[in-house]
Amino acid sequence: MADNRLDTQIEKLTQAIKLTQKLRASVTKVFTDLSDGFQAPKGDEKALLNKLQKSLTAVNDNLGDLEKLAPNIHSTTNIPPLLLNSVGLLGLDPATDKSGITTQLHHTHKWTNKVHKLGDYTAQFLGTNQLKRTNQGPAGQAKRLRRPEPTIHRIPENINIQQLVASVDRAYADMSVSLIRPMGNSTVLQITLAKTLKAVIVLRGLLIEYVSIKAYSEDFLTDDGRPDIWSKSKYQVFNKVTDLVTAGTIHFYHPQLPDASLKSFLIWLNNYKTLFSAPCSKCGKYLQGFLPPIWRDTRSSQPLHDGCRQ
Amino acid sequence: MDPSMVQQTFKAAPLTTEFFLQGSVMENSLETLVNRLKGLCDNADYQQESFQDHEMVFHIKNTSVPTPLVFRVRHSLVQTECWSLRYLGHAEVGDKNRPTLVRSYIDCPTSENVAQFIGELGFRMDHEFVVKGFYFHKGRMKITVSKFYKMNQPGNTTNDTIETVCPSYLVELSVVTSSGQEAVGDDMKNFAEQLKPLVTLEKTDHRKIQLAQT
Amino acid sequence: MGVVCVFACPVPEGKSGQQVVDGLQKQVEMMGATKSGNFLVDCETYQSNPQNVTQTPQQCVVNILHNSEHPASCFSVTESGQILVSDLLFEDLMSKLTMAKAGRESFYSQRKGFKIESRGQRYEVGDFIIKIGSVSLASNFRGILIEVEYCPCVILNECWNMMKELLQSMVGNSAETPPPVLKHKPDTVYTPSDTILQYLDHFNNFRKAVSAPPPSR
Amino acid sequence: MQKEEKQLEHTLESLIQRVQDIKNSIANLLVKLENEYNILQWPSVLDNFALLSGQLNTLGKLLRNEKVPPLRNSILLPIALSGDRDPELEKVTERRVIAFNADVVPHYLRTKPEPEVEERLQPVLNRASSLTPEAAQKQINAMNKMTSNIVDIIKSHQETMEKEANQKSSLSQTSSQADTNTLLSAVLTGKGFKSSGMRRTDMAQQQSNMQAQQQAAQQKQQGNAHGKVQSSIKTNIKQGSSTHPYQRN
Repeated sequence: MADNRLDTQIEKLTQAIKLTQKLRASVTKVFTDLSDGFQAPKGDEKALLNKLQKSLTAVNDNLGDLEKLAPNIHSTTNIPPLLLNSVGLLGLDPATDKSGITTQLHHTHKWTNKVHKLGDYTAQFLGTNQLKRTNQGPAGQAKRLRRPEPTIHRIPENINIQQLVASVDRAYADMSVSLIRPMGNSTVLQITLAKTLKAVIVLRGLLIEYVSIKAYSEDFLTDDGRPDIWSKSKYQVFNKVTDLVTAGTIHFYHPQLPDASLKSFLIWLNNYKTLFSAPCSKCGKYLQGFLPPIWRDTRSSQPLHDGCRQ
Repeated sequence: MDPSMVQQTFKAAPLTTEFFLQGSVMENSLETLVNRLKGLCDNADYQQESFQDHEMVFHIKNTSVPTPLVFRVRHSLVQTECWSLRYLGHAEVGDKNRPTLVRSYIDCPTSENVAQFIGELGFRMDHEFVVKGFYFHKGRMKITVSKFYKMNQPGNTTNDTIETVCPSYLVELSVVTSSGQEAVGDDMKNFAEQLKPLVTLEKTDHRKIQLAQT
Repeated sequence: MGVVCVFACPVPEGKSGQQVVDGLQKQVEMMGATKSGNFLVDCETYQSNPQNVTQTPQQCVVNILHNSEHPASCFSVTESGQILVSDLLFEDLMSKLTMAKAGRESFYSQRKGFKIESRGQRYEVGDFIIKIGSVSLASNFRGILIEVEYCPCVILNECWNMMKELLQSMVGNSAETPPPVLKHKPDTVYTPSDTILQYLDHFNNFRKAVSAPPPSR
Repeated sequence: MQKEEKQLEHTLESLIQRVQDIKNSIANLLVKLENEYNILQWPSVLDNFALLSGQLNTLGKLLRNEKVPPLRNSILLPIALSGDRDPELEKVTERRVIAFNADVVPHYLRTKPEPEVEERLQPVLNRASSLTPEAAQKQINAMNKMTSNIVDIIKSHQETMEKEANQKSSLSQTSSQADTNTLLSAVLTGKGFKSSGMRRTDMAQQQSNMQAQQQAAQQKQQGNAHGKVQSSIKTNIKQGSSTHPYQRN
């Protein structure tokens, strides 16, 4: 419908342009004839006048044609903006300088360029680093592919998770780790660290999926005594620690050595037994914003306030 | 809620009056009684609730009057963290129209050091025993069917050192409420009627028993 | 329920107790604490009538305390420090002991003019609870007690240094060492009874201060 | 003639009376079913049906009575049909029939069942007539046999139930006042709980053993003869209460 209208419109416009050109041509002819003079034999004024009259009537006809067509052509300003997209509005704005659109467009353009550039850098870095959750062995190592790579979701036969947990449990006297399998295959580690905190770790295979940390005085039960690992701790400090430890799980992630990653995470978690008793290694104080040093450095295990990390 | 308000409400209506009826059932009819109670009481669809308690009776004596003041320490042998200190007043028989016995009754849950504590207050243990049985409730009525055991070694509540005092089971029907709520007596009377002739729950005059036994 | 430390706040010469309390409240509010109601810890004392209790020739004293943090509980403490946590009904049992009956004198009686209480505003900030209470003995002002509780922790020694940082900003050097009542159990799990023992210790000190020299004002 | 007319009138009157009775009881039942269906007891419904069947019986008796002239011989003729409201008829029929017109007359003066009823009745009659008397007799016999079997089963159940009930009533001794007193005195004064010395404990144990034996023997007796139970329990209680003489202060 709109297209149809547009087509007829365009047709009329081109016709009008053609007529205008014709008119211009005939007018030009009149003027050139008049200025150049008529190369006609003398005394033949009558013939000259006839010629001029002919040209003028041609001009007159052309003008009449154009005027006949003119009312059929709508003014461009009346064409709905839809037909010209929003760009159409740009041209119609009488005060382009006031709207500041040009500067905004310029900014946008620069910004998009920047994003592209940064995206390139990221792609390069990601291409070289192994931070991928699923391990795709390099194509060249066809020999090793025959033996299935230990993936983090599927526990390989040579790693016994029970033994792993038991060894951690034995190694640290003040950390009791117990393993429960509430729904068959999924694994939940329940950890009590000294008399400081209690933690629940949900594993899929050997991959740490979820960590929740609560106070020693709290438990992972609902009011009516059913297990509930999803609820938050009552205390600010343990909610922050939960967030930080969840971040820690990603730091310790290692696709080739899933057991080592779990073990080193647990060893790191053991540092939290001094949550309340150790001062910040940077500012030397105990409290910052009514919270103890709630971060343990992943390398040095030094206690730090959340605000002293950077 | 304002803490002082909580204290107020806890103090406002102390449930310290017990309306009760007593009777006994012989061992061979216990099963019939338990089945009937299961049918009559509210907790029918659950496993019947049983209990095993160790009760220590403490006396505090006075030079002027020989009758001692008696406090009872009860301790569950199943849930070992449950201790309570109880005071039972003298049972009033009242006139004939009153359907039940009435006594003042204070049952106060406490921490586990209650025995040592009242020892320091001047109480001395008079005797102790073990009681095992079943517990039912219907509305606010409580029915206990309990067997009493004598302890042959002081402080030892294991099964091989205790022996029964009487082959029958004591049946008690009671409601603990604030004083002056005599209406519960009629409910209890009606309930007791339904247990007849298996068990006769009645107002037994405690003074007569005490006189007869001492 | 966490670790609680109670300290007395000195009232300097030339200042009224109310002024000091106002100053402390302002200070706590500056720290960002929000008001969360009132609190009350009260203590009544009973003593035995030795001639009436045949088993104990010497006099026994029982203090009965309530803490608004545990509104349904009643704490009873003997002189040896034996503390009984019980339902509020324990008061009814106590009234059986104080009741004279049928020619018998009562086993225990209440000490007159010995009712002491700490009452005031309760604040919360982070995981801390701060209570500023003014102590009154038989409705006379006797001093100020500040209670700080760190809820997430249950071992005194672990969080003592943190609490010290907070406490010293309010009561100064009197919070150099943990409260003396808690010295014997620095590594065990903290219980509400320990709070009561601290209050009782402070209450006894206030009472002694009254009976010995004239009260400082 | 006069006499016969009188008799007919009398009969009609009593017939109307009986039918009125039946109508009333049906109305009662319907009201009950409609208004009290949620609290209605089955026995009371049965009572209503019994009443109805009794009334139907008396109606039948009345019709069979010798004094009643054969009504079959009388003829009922609609004399006049009219489309107008007839207040008298309206009153008599309790507003059920307003006018005696051509619409209602065929229904009310009908002497045969409705065509649908006839249709359904016909196959049954056909089947009945097609059955040979021997086959019918066979079926009747089988039916009788089954019924008598069921009656036997019900009767034997009734007997066992009655027996049990009798047994229960004979086991009336389920509690004893003496035991109640022993238990209460133990709870109230601690009698029986205070042990005093090894020797006495031994004695008590022996006695309790004896008691247990007696208990067992007594239970055996109970199994055999119910009549003796009462006496044996009594003796047992006497012994039971006399086993602790040393504990009296």
